[in-house]
Amino acid sequence: MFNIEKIRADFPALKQLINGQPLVYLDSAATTQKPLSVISATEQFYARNNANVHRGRHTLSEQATHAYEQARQTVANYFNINANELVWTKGATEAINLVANGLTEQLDNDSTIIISALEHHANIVPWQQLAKRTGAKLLALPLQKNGCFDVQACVEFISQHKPSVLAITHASNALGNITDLDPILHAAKRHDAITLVDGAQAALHLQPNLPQLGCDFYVFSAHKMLGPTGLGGLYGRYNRLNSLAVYQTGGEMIETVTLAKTIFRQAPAKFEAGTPNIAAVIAFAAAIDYLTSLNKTNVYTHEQIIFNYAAEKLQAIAGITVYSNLENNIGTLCFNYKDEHPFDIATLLDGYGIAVRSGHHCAQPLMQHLGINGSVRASFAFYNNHSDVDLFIAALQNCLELLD
Amino acid sequence: MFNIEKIRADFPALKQLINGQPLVYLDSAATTQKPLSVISATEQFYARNNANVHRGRHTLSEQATHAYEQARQTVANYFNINANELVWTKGATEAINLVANGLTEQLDNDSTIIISALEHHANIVPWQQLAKRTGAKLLALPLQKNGCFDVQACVEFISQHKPSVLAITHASNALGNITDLDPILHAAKRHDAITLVDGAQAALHLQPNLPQLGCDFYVFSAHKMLGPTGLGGLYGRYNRLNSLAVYQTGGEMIETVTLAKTIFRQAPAKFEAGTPNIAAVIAFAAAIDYLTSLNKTNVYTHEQIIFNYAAEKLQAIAGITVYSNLENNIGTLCFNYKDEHPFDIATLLDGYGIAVRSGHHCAQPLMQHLGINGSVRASFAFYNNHSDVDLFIAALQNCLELLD
Amino acid sequence: MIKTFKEIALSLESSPSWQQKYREIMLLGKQLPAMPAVLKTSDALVPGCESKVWLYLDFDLEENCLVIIGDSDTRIVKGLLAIILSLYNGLTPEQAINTDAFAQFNHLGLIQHLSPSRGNGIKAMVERIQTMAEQKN
Amino acid sequence: MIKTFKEIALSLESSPSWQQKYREIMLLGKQLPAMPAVLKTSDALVPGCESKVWLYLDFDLEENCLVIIGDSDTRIVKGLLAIILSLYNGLTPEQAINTDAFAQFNHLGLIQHLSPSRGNGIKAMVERIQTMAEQKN
Ligand SMILES: Cc1ncc(COP(=O)(O)O)c(C=O)c1O
Ligand SMILES: Cc1ncc(COP(=O)(O)O)c(C=O)c1O
Repeated sequence: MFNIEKIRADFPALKQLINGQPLVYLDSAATTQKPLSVISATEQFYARNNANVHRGRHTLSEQATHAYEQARQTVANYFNINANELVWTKGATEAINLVANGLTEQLDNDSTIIISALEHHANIVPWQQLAKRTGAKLLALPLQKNGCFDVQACVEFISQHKPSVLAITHASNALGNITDLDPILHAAKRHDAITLVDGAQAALHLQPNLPQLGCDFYVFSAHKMLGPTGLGGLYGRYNRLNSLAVYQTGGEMIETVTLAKTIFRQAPAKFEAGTPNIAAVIAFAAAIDYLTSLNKTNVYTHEQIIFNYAAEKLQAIAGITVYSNLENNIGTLCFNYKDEHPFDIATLLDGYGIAVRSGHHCAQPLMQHLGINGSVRASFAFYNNHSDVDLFIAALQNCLELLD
Repeated sequence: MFNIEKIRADFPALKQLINGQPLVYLDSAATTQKPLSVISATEQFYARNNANVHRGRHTLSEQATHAYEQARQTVANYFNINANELVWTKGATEAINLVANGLTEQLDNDSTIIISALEHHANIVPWQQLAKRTGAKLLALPLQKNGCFDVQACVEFISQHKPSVLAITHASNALGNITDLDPILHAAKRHDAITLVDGAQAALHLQPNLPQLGCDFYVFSAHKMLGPTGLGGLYGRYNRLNSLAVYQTGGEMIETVTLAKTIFRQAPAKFEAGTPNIAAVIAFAAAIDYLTSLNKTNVYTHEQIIFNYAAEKLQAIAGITVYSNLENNIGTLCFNYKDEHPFDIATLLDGYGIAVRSGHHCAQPLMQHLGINGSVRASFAFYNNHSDVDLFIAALQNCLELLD
Repeated sequence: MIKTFKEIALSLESSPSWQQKYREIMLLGKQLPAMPAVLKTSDALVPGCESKVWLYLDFDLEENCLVIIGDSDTRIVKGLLAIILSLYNGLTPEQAINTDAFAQFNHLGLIQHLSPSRGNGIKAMVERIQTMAEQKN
Repeated sequence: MIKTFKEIALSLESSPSWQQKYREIMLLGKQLPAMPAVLKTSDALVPGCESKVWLYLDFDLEENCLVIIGDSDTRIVKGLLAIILSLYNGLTPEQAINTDAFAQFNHLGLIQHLSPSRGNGIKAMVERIQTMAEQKN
């Protein structure tokens, strides 16, 4: 059974008043709240086991190393991958940069890179830079007017342009729309494209089985998955991963150094220069343990119930335009009210203790595609409940009255 | 007054038993222990203020943004620099990589980069890579046999080779030796070299006044300064900093994005792609607050007393070779015993609860220079006391007996 | 009719709720005269804000006073802008230097809007005005 | 004289202190026959260890048994290596597969030395031996 009140009690930040009213946190797409087990794993590490990893013969260092490498296994299990196919980065953004940088030598001005206008800037700009460095062409997949992929057209587009690289999001951070990846990745594979899936938004909600998904690379951020800030991950099919050029250089990632020449280690080590974010890695394993202790189906079902409940109530308000696709969605509502500026709506909602986001959501090309400057975004996670929705809708109605 | 027992009480990790004996932590050069205020700042953030920064109109996000930017000011004050001259990175290693990468367009095969054999791998390999990319020459400053710089020879070497870039450590991580930077940086400046100082080891012990030091760039890691893992910083004189090419790209660091073209922000924002390590930044400010709450002179004096006490006792043991320069040292003792392997000594010391490091300390060129494969390293911080030294020396003597 | 700062303060102070306060602020924004499109240059745009905020600063040499024109595409920021204008418009540089927007916003219970973390550009605006006042003084 | 694993276990169990245990281990290392220099190839070197550890694995077809030769530049790892050799040397592949070094090290109170985080290569060594045993079985 899914006991939502018991779960909410695990998240201390949810139990607070904002402007004198109970916090309604609808900004999980920006960053999720953290369960107690994550907070205390961090605390325990610093208060007891704190030491640097990999190079110490003393007990603290061995304990830290052990916990650190165990954590890699825990997270690898979550995605059903091998621990040596998982590289720690500082976030999804760095993970994409690592791949885009590491492919420089593998592309030239005959190559094509395909992305989409739906992407977060983190999955656009590194590819623009790669295209600039190599002379490769950068193209965007066809999107329908509403921001949904036209899957059939995408497949044809891929067959036509035969990309060397395809980078695409698993779920849109602005809209919450889940991408129908299967046919798109299949088409890319038929042309031997290297595929990267941006899982920053989806990794929490969809608990993806990566070998089954079949992409070459998958990136995520711990802070969007109940984990700490400053940590992300890159999954890469081992050979693809190991074939990337080194990214940052320094300690930990080298085998031997002389002033004349350096020999690097094999993946994942070769991509992990410098002291890692040890505390965050260990706390992230606690987050994944927490997540897997919950029944995956129950979590997803609850999220969808809350999302659908909110979507229905939101759509019933006259003057509201919803941009999200409500069919296949991780739980994000992207909307505007008449011609009102999203900034005003978000600011007024904050007066009621409702935390939503406004703006372009780091997805300016999508905003341009939708013909808007920005939107309000309410994003849900499994720790939201019906009361959150009720408070949100009631507050929103009050705000809209203020504006009218 | 400097009350060492009161200070030790602020560091919970110091109060534990290892193998049934009180922990003697002599591995602060690898990573320092954390005061309670840092641990609780982290906890408070996650339990209460957790939100993403910069793009939220709601109270939590504003509080987080405010604390985050305040922290930048706090750390900038510590180094006597402007907040906009401080870039957050994931560590000293990333900071050096950021600079080395950002200088690519500014060098060519007529350029010379000067480093030294004393450097940590993090301050060697990124420059090797830069030399490889640009065709620049990579040279090393003259070192005396004992690993100390021959300052007069260095100055001449610089005048002779007129480097475009000079990268040098403020203090050696293997030996603890403090570099006599003034004449070296002056010489570099006379030839308009861009100068980077690796402060990973020195930033805690020497609390450097960076404008006075006069380098263009200075890098450090929070975890070696009482702060959390996964965070570091890059100071850059504003014009020099802003003239570096962008490094990672993605959210936060852009002004506008279209699929065709991206416009980047100005420094420091342009170097901070993606969600930052918010919790770590805020906790690091707590670390700096803790550090500045102690009297700088008293801290340094205490460290030197403990260091000298340990150095004296260590040198008195027959068969011990000390490689560190004891005159100008941040508090690190690098040594070997006869032909014994440092691994054996460190492993046996661990039985007594003594945490030291063994190996090449990510400084293989220095080890080659000293003609050794590795060493034992005992590194001190202001939270060590006389009893730590006594326990260390007594345990060491027992270990050496076991080996003889 | 543009209200004086005194009048604004009075009506904000007598607002029975935060909602009413915001209503007043937005009303002030509505009453702000439109900014001529030619003045909405990229130089006038305050950078780094979610809302678009334009600020045109000029100096009337004859009258020795600041001329400030501003606009925003959001109602709340435009209202806050109106308060800033009521504080500074037409002041001599010396008077402007002696006007403490922070203290006044604090007094009105609006200090949080002057935080740079709000991303609304109000703080940047005050700084621009103060810089000009100092240059002209 | 090379001790059998039984003899080793006996002397380690009767060690009155951890110091004595390490003394025994280092003694075992000393008694290990030197590894011929020609066998110390880069292939034989176990990667990623702070100490240098060499492992030479061969298979005696006639006797159907594993031939293991090893060395290390540190005393402690060399001693641990001697224990591993005493466990596996001369076993048939089947016997080797049925030998659980983890259980034995645990029994001897040395399990922490089999942690990969020790960086001593002992665990990697056991894995190499087991892999060969499975291939030859
Ligand atoms: C002198 C020096 N430079 C650079 C580094 C790299 O620091 P980090 O591993 O925190 O990136 C270290 C620490 O290991 C160091 O001691
Ligand atoms: C879809 C998507 N991709 C990438 C990112 C970048 O993640 P981060 O900022 O944690 O690096 C985000 C989050 O902002 C996102 O939602």
